[in-house]
Amino acid sequence: MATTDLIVAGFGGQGILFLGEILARAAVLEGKDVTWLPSYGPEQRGGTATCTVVIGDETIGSPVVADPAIVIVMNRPSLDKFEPRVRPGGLVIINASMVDRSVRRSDVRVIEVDAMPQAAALGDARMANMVMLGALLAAAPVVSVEAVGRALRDHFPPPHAPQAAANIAAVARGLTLGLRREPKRASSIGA
Amino acid sequence: MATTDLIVAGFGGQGILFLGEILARAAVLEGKDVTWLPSYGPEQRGGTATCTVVIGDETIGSPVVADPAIVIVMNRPSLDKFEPRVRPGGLVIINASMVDRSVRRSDVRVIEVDAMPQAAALGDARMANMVMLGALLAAAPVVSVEAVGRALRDHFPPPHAPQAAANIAAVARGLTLGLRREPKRASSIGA
Amino acid sequence: MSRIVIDRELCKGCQLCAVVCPPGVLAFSVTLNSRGYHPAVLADDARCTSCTACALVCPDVAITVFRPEPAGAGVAR
Amino acid sequence: MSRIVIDRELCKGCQLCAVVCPPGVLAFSVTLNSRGYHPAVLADDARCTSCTACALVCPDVAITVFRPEPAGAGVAR
Amino acid sequence: MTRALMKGNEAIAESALRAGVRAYFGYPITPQSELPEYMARRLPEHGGVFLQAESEVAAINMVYGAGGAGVRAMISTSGPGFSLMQEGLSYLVGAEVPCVVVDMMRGGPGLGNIAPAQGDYFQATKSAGHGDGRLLVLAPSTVQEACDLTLLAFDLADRYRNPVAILGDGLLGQMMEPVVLPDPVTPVRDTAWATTGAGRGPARVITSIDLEPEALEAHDRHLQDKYRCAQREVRWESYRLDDAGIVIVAYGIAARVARTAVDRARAGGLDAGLLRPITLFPFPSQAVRDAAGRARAVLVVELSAGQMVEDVRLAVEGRVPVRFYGRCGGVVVTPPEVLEQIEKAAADVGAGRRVQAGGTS
Amino acid sequence: MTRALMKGNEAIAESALRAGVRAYFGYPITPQSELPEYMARRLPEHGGVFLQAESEVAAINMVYGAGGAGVRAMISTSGPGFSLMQEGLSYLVGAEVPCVVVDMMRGGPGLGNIAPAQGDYFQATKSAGHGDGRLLVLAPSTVQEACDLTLLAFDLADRYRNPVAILGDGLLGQMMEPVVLPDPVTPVRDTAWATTGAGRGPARVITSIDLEPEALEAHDRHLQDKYRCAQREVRWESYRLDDAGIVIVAYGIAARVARTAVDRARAGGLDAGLLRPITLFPFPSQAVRDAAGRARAVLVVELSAGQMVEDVRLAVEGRVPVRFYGRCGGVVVTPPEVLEQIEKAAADVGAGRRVQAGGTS
Amino acid sequence: MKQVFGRPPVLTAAPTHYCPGCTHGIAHRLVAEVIDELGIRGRTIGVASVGCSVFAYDYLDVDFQQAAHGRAPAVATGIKRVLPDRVVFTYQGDGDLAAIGTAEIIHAANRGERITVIFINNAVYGMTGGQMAPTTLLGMRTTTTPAGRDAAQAGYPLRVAELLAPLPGVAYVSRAALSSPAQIHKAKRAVRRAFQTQLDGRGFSIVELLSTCPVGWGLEPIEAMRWLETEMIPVFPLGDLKVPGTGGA
Amino acid sequence: MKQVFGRPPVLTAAPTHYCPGCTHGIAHRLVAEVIDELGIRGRTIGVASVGCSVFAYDYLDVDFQQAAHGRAPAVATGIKRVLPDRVVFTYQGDGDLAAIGTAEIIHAANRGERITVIFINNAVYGMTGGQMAPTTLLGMRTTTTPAGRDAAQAGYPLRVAELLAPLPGVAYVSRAALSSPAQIHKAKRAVRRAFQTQLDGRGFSIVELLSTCPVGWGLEPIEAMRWLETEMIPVFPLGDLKVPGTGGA
Ligand SMILES: Cc1ncc(C[n+]2csc(CCOP(=O)(O)OP(=O)(O)O)c2C)c(N)n1
Ligand SMILES: Cc1ncc(C[n+]2csc(CCOP(=O)(O)OP(=O)(O)O)c2C)c(N)n1
Ligand code: SF4
Ligand code: SF4
Ligand code: SF4
Ligand code: SF4
Ligand code: SF4
Ligand code: SF4
Ligand SMILES: [Mg+2]
Ligand SMILES: [Mg+2]
Repeated sequence: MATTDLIVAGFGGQGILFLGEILARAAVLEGKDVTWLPSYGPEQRGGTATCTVVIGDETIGSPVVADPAIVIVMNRPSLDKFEPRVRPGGLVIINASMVDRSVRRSDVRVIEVDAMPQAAALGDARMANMVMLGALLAAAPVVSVEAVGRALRDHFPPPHAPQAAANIAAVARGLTLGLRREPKRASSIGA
Repeated sequence: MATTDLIVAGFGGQGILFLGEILARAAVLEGKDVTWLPSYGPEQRGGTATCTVVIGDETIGSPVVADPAIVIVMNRPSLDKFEPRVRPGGLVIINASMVDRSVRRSDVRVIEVDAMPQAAALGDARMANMVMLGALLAAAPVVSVEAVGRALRDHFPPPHAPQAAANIAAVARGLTLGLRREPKRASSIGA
Repeated sequence: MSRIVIDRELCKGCQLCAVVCPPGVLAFSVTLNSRGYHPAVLADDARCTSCTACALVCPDVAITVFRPEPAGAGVAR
Repeated sequence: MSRIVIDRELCKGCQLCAVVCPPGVLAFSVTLNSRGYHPAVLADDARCTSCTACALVCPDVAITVFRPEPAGAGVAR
Repeated sequence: MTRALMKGNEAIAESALRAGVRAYFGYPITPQSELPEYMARRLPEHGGVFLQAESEVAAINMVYGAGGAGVRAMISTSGPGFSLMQEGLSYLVGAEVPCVVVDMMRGGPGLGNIAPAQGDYFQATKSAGHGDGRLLVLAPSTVQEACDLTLLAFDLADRYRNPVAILGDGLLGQMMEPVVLPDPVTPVRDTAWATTGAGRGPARVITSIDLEPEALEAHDRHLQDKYRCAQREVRWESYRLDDAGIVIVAYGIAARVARTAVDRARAGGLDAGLLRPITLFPFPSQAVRDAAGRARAVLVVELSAGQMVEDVRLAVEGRVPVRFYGRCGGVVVTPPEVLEQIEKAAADVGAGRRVQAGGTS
Repeated sequence: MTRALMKGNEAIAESALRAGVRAYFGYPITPQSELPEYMARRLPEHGGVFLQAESEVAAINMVYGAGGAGVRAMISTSGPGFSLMQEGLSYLVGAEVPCVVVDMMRGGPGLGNIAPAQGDYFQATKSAGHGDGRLLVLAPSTVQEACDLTLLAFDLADRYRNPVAILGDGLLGQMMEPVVLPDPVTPVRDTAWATTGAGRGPARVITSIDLEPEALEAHDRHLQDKYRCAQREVRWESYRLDDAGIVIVAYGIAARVARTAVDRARAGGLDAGLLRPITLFPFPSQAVRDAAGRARAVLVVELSAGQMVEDVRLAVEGRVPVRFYGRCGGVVVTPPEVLEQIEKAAADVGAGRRVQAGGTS
Repeated sequence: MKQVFGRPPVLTAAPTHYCPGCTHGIAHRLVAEVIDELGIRGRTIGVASVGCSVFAYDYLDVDFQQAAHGRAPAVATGIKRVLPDRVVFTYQGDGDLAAIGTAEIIHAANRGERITVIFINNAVYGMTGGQMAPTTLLGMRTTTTPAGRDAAQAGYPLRVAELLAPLPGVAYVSRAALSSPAQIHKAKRAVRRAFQTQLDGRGFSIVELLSTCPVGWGLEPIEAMRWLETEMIPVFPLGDLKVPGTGGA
Repeated sequence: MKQVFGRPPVLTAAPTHYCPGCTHGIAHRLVAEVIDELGIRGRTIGVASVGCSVFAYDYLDVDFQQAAHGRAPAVATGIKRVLPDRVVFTYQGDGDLAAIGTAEIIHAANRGERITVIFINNAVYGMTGGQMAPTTLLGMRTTTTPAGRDAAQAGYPLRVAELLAPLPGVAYVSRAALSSPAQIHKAKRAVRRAFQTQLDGRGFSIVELLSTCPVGWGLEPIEAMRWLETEMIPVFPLGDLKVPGTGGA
């Protein structure tokens, strides 16, 4: 299908919405249709944050996704919540730094990335979200790496160029990790 | 028909609503059904006051009357307004003290009562409304004179007995005048 | 021409003018105006001082007040 | 038993207690509690005076303060 | 049984007293001010609270407080004030606080005028403010019925823990009719939910917030279940309906005018009849459907530009033509006008079986 | 054409700026606060007025003042605030003051929650507060459409001298999508009626009171005539409707979910289609009737306990069964749920002609 | 003879609908005169409230908006904000301003809206038939305080001028009485100064005019005037409470 | 060892939903302690408002009603009038009390309702994301005053305690700050005195508690405390503004 839907989930403060937004901006740059939907409200404070992104070549119908093709989980509660919802054959990308169990289903592809030390190594553990984004691009090229780069540079215009560069480096690191790592289980392909 | 509908109309301050209320109370005393409907609102101040009373042996439908069987008009504007609305064969009772013309229609009965001097002679020109009520009872006994008397006595309980008496006297005067005076035109009977 | 002119139709017969008139020259018509009020009338023009007190309190702004021109004023114009 | 007890799960790591503690004996855990905060810990029980300042400012009422009984008090009871 | 001659507004007030109302809050507005004025005189004598609030907004929230504290509480108003109460009503519904709300409708929109109208039908019957809540809505057409429905309103409010509206109009409020006042009752009420100070028991909470969508949905479904249950409270009156080919549907004062028109139509040999909804929510849809099923046409008469007619159309579902006749802005329909509409309807759909002229059933 | 990625709330604000809005008044409430916040940053730059009022009641009356003074004025809110504006809206309608009102619906009743819902449909479409007035109501389902309808809303408000509501939900307000923003317009407006200081001319009056029932009735009829005229503004979108045996009717965000469900149903060989009302008042009754005429069943999907379904039933008039599926309290329907409802409908009324599986039209 | 007193041009020829002796008419005249004297007729916009003065626009020949009950200050804010060079005033009763409109008047004042408020304090709700207002005196009988206003049940007379004067946005606050030629003279000065305050861009200005409601009070007009002087003025002291240039923030 | 400080019984065990460092938690504790100390738990009814403290009923173990935004004083009036021997208090934020609820607080105060108001002034709308409140300081940036509050556009910080204190129905008004152990001690005394005023049947009582909203202010909790002390207290002076027995009608 020409539409990919994914959910990013984690703690507030882990950059969940930002991950989704960069993805969405990259999709816009590629001329795609996209919807970006935050969980908003009380959960924002301290609790869980989730973000749903749907990217498509044509007009997107539902921005609400019950059974995502892809989930990116940044912490354990998010894995517990979203693992059961992934579509069979879908993809689960796990921030292993904050998740102390592995996936139980066998009908989904799984990628685990120890994103926080990786990001910390690049200067800021909070860029773990970008590492995860890179890993996503490796496993499911929903947008091009170039578009993500442009989106980050647009978001951090020249005075903030170093931040753009740092984030891009984090994405690149994730990409490398993702490409290196064969999905752990893959009972079916496609997302 | 077992239902009589009438409209009383005049200036604010002429006791329009009170006339209607005594009539309604008399009807209640006689076990009849009755509706009493004031014009309310801005007209109250200085302007026109009207009151619609419907008396019936059975449940009354509309308390709103477009084509009354009887109208009691206390001033000229009220005659102008209500003369055309009286049902053919209906009754128009005119306070001649305040109305300087006579009725133009020929298909209604008309009684003219110079109520104000009559009431003044009884001690208070403001009792003209009761004189008119008496005249009504003479021409169309919608309730009994006794019931009207009781209604007035109920309304002015013992400490105010003199007022009750004065009002009853005014009703009696109107009754006498009404009985003496043959309706001026009567192309048909019944109200 | 009298010193004050009362608009008979605007007047509501509230009598406020009468109580504030220093010389007490205002009275009330026995007849009603078209709206059912007994309008105020100037009972004694001679004693009116054109003080405007009546006009100031009249809620219906029914009173116009005139004052004789100072002697010779007519010529100056 | 230490002079103050901090409820690790109630604490949100706001650090208000630490700044008001006169002897400055409060510190923060490097590990997170289940709600993702670094809770306060009593670093030096010996210097705590049981003054309750920390407890008074704690928005989460996470601190219980104890004071040694005056000598002999235990007997009196 | 002694009959008193009373104004609709006062009769409602007196009946509320007899129903055991303990608190009245309100803000003056024509054409219902006799109601609070009556309460101001009488309620304190009965040991109740009368308070003129600073606004309708404050008043409805005082009702929330008093109702939530477990007493029978009441408020009355007219159009503009009713609009201002919408948020409060939504809270009352959401928190399931019973109360009685009287709206004596007047001409609108905006400041409009103070003459009788029925233009608040939608607002009263379709939604209690925002969200999915509803009021139960009763529409008296005589002063006697205003008394009776006031008692019923308090009972329904308790039974469903939901605000109940009495939807009248300025005319009903201002007119006098003989009434047999109800005997005072000492209501037996379950107020185990009310916040009366916890004593030694667990604390109670009156609230309408639930951040968890699933939980709020469950609550909303619970409310809808109540409304479904309330279907059993449906009331209406039939008048000369059995053999009616032209069915008039009208409520409140319009229905009384229509009743007289029906008599006149019958006298003229036309087979008109009247169905008068007494509960507007729940609406007597089945009764309307049944009557329409036997008729050639339905004629809805309202003092509005056409509001209840939608509920009638929903009930009739196209089985027979539904005609509408309305006056608005405070103009009241009269019997001859309605008669004319009956005649027109008869002319359009065929006069049907000739009924025997004259005689009131 | 550059596409910007924007939140619905911000896109509406930016479009309003481009539509020439000169005054925004509002009071914070989730889930629409981005809209006033955007206005606070941008409107003054455009020489317009941003004012955070002391309440929604004050805000809507400021809109009355500014709108009545002849400028494009706007307000936004969510459920509880919308309830508080009902009296003001009735005045705006009565005095014929144009303005645009945004309601980003959330879970109710009462304080409810801040999750997306569609429970204010009745309140928005059936009556502008008390009396017989109406809002024109537009329901965008994408951020792009939110932009486009914002422009339209200002135009319709001017054309009909009536408040126009944009009825969205928290989800639409909070989500981002790419949008092509409209070019700024300099509206050509006839404001000869506005109170701008009379100059040497005769004084003008903005009012909604008329004590004379006949005169107020004439005014009400004038309003109703406008609403009849406004029928020409009816808008809806059809999606795979031509050969649809199961017609889903849904608006706003529910319609988008339904659209995906339709694709899935088609992929599964079911002949589902979608009719999405864009104007909720006037409602596209004829379009619904036509679509229903060709269908075996109609399925209404809403984020409420069932409100628009009444307008659908009024349109369908019993020709085919009208089914309802709603979630409420802030729970949002999902494509699989709607698909399940389509399947159930198909099972009940017969699967009909098998359509070719797959492919998006 | 020279005319020394007559109807100001801004006052229309229409007879008012007010009860005999009601001082709304006097207040109207003062406003009309000030608008004439300041030469601002063509750029003044009035805001009528809900109360007996709802039809103020029939009597004052300037542009007018009729506001919902209590909301005149919000409506005036809306107008003044988009037309800052116009003169905007509200004309409000005490039910309107001091009860349902409390939030609106306080916040318009606190924002220092450059509007002028003519506040008619007649201690009662006139239009709806004489119910208690926030300004009703203690012990005073009204249709909703049949035994007289009892502070324990219904609170105290609200002194609006005193409430608003301390707010920094407020530039001019004065209270006057429409009870005698001399007081009316002072009232006129206050009204003029209030409008002048607005013209000078100084901030919010309000004049509270103690007024009669003979019908609501159940008194003859002359008695009502006297009652105003003897009963109301002691509770609502007269004079300027704040003048521009003092006590701002 | 003897416990000298611990959670009062009226405070439930539930962890609050407040942001780290938010002083709502301190205010809750003070109220809980006072209810415990006065022994009125079983006959106290709280009224929660709309703001971050909407769930006060989860933390204070007494009967509670949750009121519509700004209407807590009206709700409390409704309760107190029908249950005069219960202790009724509201707990309101500054958006709730000083903006949308202005009319309700003024009239409850003016009527001398025998209720106690705990008023949390944190200079901002916390719950909705940091918009301007009537109490926002001049120059302070909020999401709706992105360039800082400008008096010419958005008016002045509203001093609620000063506004209410002169009203005769008001018996006790105090302002305290939740900014240090010493100030919190004083705040506790004020809260206790407010409840005592109600128990004594003296009239309306209110305590304005200057509070922090670290998240709305964009400051760390410690910085927020400091900002409260250095910036807010000068604008909102602390202390008793009125005590029972003074200045009544
Ligand atoms: C929302 C609303 N509530 C109530 C009313 C009814 N009402 C009309 S005028 C009025 C009070 C008028 O009193 P006041 O403001 O003192 O003016 P006055 O007539 O005394 O000059 C009221 C309550 C209304 N029109 N709208
Ligand atoms: C009628 C209405 N308008 C607006 C809102 C949205 N709202 C919720 S809380 C709030 C303000 C809260 O601020 P405050 O009272 O200062 O409390 P805080 O969160 O700062 O403690 C607002 C405007 C609402 N719920 N209801
Ligand atoms: S102008 Fe003065 S003296 Fe003349 S009538 Fe009037 S008040 Fe009396
Ligand atoms: S004051 Fe005016 S209205 Fe009153 S009586 Fe005198 S002239 Fe007439
Ligand atoms: S009790 Fe006093 S000394 Fe001990 S930790 Fe707390 S603040 Fe520090
Ligand atoms: S004040 Fe309380 S919540 Fe904050 S860090 Fe200290 S113990 Fe934890
Ligand atoms: S009711 Fe009172 S305020 Fe209204 S016009 Fe009559 S006297 Fe004047
Ligand atoms: S937003 Fe502000 S007031 Fe609300 S909980 Fe957080 S810090 Fe406290
Ligand atoms: Mg008044
Ligand atoms: Mg706050």
